[in-house]
Amino acid sequence: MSDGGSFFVGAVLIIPAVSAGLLAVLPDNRATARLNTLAAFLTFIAATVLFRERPTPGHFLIVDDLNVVFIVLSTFVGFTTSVFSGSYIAHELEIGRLTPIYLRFYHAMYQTLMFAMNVALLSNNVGLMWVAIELATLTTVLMVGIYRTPAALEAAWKYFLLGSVGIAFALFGTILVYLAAHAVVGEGLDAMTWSVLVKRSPEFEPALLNLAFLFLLLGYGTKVGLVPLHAWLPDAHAEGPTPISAVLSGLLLNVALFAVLRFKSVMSANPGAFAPGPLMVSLGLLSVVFASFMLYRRHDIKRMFGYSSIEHMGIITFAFGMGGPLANFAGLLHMTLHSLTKSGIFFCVGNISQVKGTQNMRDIRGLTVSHPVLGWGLVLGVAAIAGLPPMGIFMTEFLIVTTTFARSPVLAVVLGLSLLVAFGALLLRLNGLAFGDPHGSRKPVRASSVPMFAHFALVIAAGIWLPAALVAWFEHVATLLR
Amino acid sequence: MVYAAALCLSGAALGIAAASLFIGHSLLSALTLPVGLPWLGAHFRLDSLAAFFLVVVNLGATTASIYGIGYGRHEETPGRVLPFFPAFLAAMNLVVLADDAFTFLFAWEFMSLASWALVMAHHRRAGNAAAGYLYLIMASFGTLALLFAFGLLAGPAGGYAFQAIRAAPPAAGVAAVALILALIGAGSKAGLVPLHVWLPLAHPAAPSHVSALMSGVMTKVAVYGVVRIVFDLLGVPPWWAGALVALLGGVSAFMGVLHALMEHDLKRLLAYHTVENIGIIFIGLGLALAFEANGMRAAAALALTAALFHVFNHSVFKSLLFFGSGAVLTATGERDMEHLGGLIHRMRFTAFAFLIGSAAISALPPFNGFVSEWLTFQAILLSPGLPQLLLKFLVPAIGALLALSAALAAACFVKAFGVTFLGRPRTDAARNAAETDRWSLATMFILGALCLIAGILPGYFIDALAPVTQVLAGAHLPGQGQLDWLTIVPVAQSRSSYNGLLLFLMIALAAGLGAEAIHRWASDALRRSAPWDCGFPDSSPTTQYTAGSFSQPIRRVFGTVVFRAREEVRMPPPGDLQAAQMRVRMRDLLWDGLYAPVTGLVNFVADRLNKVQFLSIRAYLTLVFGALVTLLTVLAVWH
Amino acid sequence: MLVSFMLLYQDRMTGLVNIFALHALVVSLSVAWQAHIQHAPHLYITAAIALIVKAIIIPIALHRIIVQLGIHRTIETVVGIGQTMLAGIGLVALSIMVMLPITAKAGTLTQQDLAFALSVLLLGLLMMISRRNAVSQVIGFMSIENGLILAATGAKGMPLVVEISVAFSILIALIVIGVFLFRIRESFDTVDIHAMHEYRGEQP
Amino acid sequence: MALALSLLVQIGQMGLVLALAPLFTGYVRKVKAHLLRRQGPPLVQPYRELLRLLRKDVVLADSASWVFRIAPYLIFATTWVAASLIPTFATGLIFSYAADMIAIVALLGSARFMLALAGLDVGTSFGGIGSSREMLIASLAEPAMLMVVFTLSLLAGSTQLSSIAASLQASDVGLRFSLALALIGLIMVAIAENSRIPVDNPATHLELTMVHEAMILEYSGRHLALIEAATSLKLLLYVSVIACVFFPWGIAVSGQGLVAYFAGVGVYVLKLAAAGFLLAVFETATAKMRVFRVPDFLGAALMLGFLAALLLFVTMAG
Repeated sequence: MSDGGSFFVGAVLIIPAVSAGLLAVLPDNRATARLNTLAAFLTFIAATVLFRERPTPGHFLIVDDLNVVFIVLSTFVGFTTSVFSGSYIAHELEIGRLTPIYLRFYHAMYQTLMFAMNVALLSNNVGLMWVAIELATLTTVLMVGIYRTPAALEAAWKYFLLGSVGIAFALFGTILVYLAAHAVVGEGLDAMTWSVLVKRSPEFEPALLNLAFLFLLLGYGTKVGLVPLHAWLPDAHAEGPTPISAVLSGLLLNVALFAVLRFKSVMSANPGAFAPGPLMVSLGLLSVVFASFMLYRRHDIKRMFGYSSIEHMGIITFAFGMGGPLANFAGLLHMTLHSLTKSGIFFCVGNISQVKGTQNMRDIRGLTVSHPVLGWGLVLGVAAIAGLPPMGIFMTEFLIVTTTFARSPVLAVVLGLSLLVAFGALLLRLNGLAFGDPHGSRKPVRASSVPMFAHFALVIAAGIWLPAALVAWFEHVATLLR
Repeated sequence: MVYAAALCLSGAALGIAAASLFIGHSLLSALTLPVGLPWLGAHFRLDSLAAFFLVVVNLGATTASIYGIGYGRHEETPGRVLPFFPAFLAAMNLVVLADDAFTFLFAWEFMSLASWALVMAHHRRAGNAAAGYLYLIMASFGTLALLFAFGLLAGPAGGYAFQAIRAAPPAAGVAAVALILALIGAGSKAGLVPLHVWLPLAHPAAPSHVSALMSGVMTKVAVYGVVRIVFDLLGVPPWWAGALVALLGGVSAFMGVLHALMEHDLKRLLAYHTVENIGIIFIGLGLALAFEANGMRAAAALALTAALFHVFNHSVFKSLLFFGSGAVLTATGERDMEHLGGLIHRMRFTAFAFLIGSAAISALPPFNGFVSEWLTFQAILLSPGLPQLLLKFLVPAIGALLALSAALAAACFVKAFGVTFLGRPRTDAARNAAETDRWSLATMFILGALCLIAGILPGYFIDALAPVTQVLAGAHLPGQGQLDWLTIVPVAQSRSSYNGLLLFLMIALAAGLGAEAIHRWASDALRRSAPWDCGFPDSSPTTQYTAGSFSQPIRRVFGTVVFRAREEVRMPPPGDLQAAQMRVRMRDLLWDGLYAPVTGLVNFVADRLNKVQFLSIRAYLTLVFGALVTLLTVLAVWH
Repeated sequence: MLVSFMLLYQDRMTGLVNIFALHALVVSLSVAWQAHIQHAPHLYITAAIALIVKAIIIPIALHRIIVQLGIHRTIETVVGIGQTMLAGIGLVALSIMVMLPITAKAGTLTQQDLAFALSVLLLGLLMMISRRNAVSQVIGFMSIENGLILAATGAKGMPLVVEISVAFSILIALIVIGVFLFRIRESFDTVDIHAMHEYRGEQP
Repeated sequence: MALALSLLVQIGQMGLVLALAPLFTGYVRKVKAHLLRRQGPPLVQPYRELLRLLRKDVVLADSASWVFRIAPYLIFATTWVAASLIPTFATGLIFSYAADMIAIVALLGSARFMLALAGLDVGTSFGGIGSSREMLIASLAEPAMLMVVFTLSLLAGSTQLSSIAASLQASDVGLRFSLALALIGLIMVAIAENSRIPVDNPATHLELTMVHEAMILEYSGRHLALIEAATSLKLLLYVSVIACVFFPWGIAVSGQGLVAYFAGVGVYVLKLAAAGFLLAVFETATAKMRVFRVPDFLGAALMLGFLAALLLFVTMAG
């Protein structure tokens, strides 16, 4: 069974790599879009198999309870996003925002991104994970800058500088971890292997671990978009192609947070080191408060949802920082649901901005009248992201707030109130966008809204009924994260 | 047709609930579905309390569905109403049935969401979007408060099932905090002052049958939330809780009716009366809390009965009144009373039903509104037994507030009915109104009949409430149903008693006698002519008293203080023929004092923080750098 | 480390690049020294990479870019040299302070190396934020990478993964930066980052 | 047999109040006239007026609706019922438990509700003035009345008029400060409710000052007769409430036999005479006040009642 598993692991990694290469050379853009979708779909299939087939962890790759969920999730979102991006990019070609050559580049980069993220998730080696995340960063940088408008370039440049500084921090942290480990484990690959690190971490030098975690949190936290390291995120979301915004919010942030989690488990296994919880809690809370107020003055619809991503990443970090089985469970679930919801919202927003020909919310009005599907889709999405039932985020926020209030009321009150503030901003915008007299172009939607509603359907289902297997999984992981 | 389906379902639910209420032991003792929170599941339970509120909910739901069959035809955008109407009904039922914190809040917030969608149904009308916004924000605020409350009750381990919470009653301090949070949370939904501001905006914005549901039923669901948490989950309350609740109730009653008097939008007037009646209900609840805290079980049972009976009554006549206003709205397209008048000639049946509703809500015998207020008064008269001095001072004041608001309510409905239906039509819209459809009329008459029945046979209803109070207060009123002439005797025959049936019969008899005598011996000739009006020539309808002028004396008496009402009259110089002008300015001090600062603060902070969006890359790098350095220093110091 | 102070001190573009070359040279030498005392042959490769890429190729490339862009004028620093120096000294002190408690298990050599590496990293960052010019920011970034290499080689027997990744990152970085400078130049005829701010997404 | 007898007594009570009411009104007028050195109309004048009105036919305004036409009957009926539930000459009548004092107040409230609606019905400005002012007065008078009720029922431990009268008759209560406050408050309320001077003038049609008359301006014939009857009933009602509560002497207790009943009637009539005299004196002594001073007048009444109730609340032990 192990070899079967490793075969599928190979598939998960190789399919994107190969298809990236292919897409780089293939000229015809219709075909490439289809190929892109196909590759993503195959990857998804292969990933789902990993639920059953587990390869024995090697020095470089591992499949364990924690990451398999992320793998499946990211491949799924990758697949739906590719479906969406097919129609989206076609439209971009028509209106001439993109040229075929850039399109080819785009598809290649897309698959490279998939590849990088899968590697990062599957890697059993801190160094390898670092490399993968850097690769993912660079590809997204290039994609954000793809429109070559000054604003896009500026966003990409900002993203690149901040990102690479973060990456540098992360590397430094990684080295420190190695230093802490090799004194105990001895030199060589073992000192960089997850499974080993988690096992042996109690014997590590606490001081080194502290320093390392600090750098890692800042480094990968830049990717997660935690305030005050967030600056790149809103612009990158606003200026890049919408599918990329979806992937960014839905996946890349998760991957970075996943890295932080890995190190957190190493950290908290060590009695001497300081508890990582408070640090994460404070950063997360800061992000939530900041983002929720930043939502008010936004005019660019994509940038607004970028900030909402910051907010939710803050919530998740907060939850994991609080720790405890319930909070961890809520954090994991929230992570999953947020990436589904947010990418769904970005699908919707992408269609809207294409139909209306603008991203400025002042020029978008009365969508439920002019474009019922998009309008109600947006209403649904905002309701979901704001944590209203029956959508699943209600469950997670319920768990987080209640458990936190029982333990430290002040934090819970701050969190809850800023959630309310954020909701106020989103609803204010939604009122303008979805209701009132329609305004702007009424040309029909051509892009398919299937991916969007697929995501929302999943989110609603999760809110009402969670499959027992998944629950058991999450609970196991939650206890494992302690 | 959606409404028909909703009708059948809610009717069935009504039957079940009523059955389980009257049988006494519940039909659905406990049910757990594998949905909702994974390791918890969704618990449902139908005890007598839930059964009673289920009756209220589904009575409203049934009538609203019947009404909707007719009213729905006039709906311009049915696509925005039909999908959410059943969802709204279902959510309200779920709230009442839920037996664990998660399911409760899930249904609670879903109820808000569905009703918000219904409020936004006519999103193009000016102000509705703002109303919906305020509504959903306030609703979420309430839900947040309830989240905190349940977080306290459930504890970090997450014992969300009500069973678990009952099993481990919280410590006194925790209970106090949870109680206040629950009051904030459910009170904001019920429209308790000062959390009521959304209500008079949101309720009228919805289609009328939904307004009826929101005002008549959803607020009751909120009351249910309070009762469930405070009476059931928290154990024995502290006595000051009673004082607090009763005081809030009294203030709400008074403020609500004053606002209503100043209002001339028919539906908004009704919405403000919802605030008033919720206040009355909370007075009853507060008294019950105070009695229970002092171990006066019988008195607690009386107060609780009064409150719950008023819950039922208000849901009945408030739905009736909203249906009536909906009929007026469809007939004339007008909600502003100043543009109506004389409708009684064109819509006699609607007018009749509305008159019954007005009499009932003004607490006039022999209708049902009077009975529950009478019971509340009886409860107040029992309260000298309370030991706490604060209560001794507070309760009579609350009694005065209650009496005042009852009288003002009568004045308000003389205005509402008189200006809308009586007199002469003020606009063509009113002149050309036509009677509404049969379905609506049928609904209104059913409810009107209920008002009368509950008014003249209150004993049976009180007996039906006995199991509820037994569960909550540990006592119940003596059985009323078998007393001769169906008198109701809350405490003792010598102390106080009321017999609606007898009064009704005597009034009917007396009126009949008078009529008969006159018919027999006096002339019954009748001439029609122009009104005399002290010999003034027949003047145009615009010279009639309007809603504004009707309430002017009362505005001068109360409004100058409460609303800072200022009148300015501009008289043209003598001989000048232009019309004199009079303008009234009123300010809602509550809004200025409580809500404006909050919005101002949020905007202020948002503006300040917004500058961060426009920094240079170097500045962002500096942020990162600063974060790193600070953390490093922290680490260095930490060693 | 002194060299990185020189970097901070330097205010001429061309000079800056040259000093950076020197910086890279020093780093590669130290790496080689590490290789010698650790008897780790693969570190020589690292040293070689560092030497070739950083001390030779990149400076030349940067010179070309500078010439292309025609910026020989002095770099307007945001804060004066003096304060920058002071801040730098403070940073070094901080990094040593942070590293102090880690004498326990890891060898002293490693500790010093780490302290140096950390301070170089911080100084690089300081330089990035104290200069307003894209090229000098790139150089600051490079010096950060140098610090990383220092750290990496300071760590005994760290597998090749890291060097590969470092080199790889720097290559990519250079490419991307080149691309960007190129594009930036075709968008605005300066690499001064201030010029970008008119193009921000949404002005209030 | 006993049931029949008590029924008979009850009916007798109803008849009595109906018969006495106009007489009382006439009596008050007579006394006032005498005080003004006038001859004054004979005592039976009110009966004559009623009969005359009954014989005249009704002139109905075009814009009047059915509300306008049924209102008089309802007003008359409710007032009559309310009046007949008060122990005038005997306590513990068979139907007295049907409504306690709160209910009686509410009954009068219903009558007023209908009257105010009738005032608005025709759609003239005077009717509007009348109902608007009437509701203002009521909105203050009713709470004041209820406060008085509170006081009494706290003293007597009951809201049942019979029990109150009985327990005050037993006079273990003694003379209480709050009782005096309640009496004053009740009198003020009674004056306002019956639209007597100084609140209103029953004999004027000067439009700016009238309240009650403005509402019934459009009424004529039998309708007017009914309303007039109701008005006098109401006056009688208040007077007898005051009489039976504050001066409960000589009220027969049910089942004491006919002699006691007749004695009770006699005492009752005497009380009425005294009260009417006092009322007349008061009315001739004071002048009508402006409408917008009325709230202060009634506010004072409300305060008195509230004070009385509060005192009891605080002093009474659990």
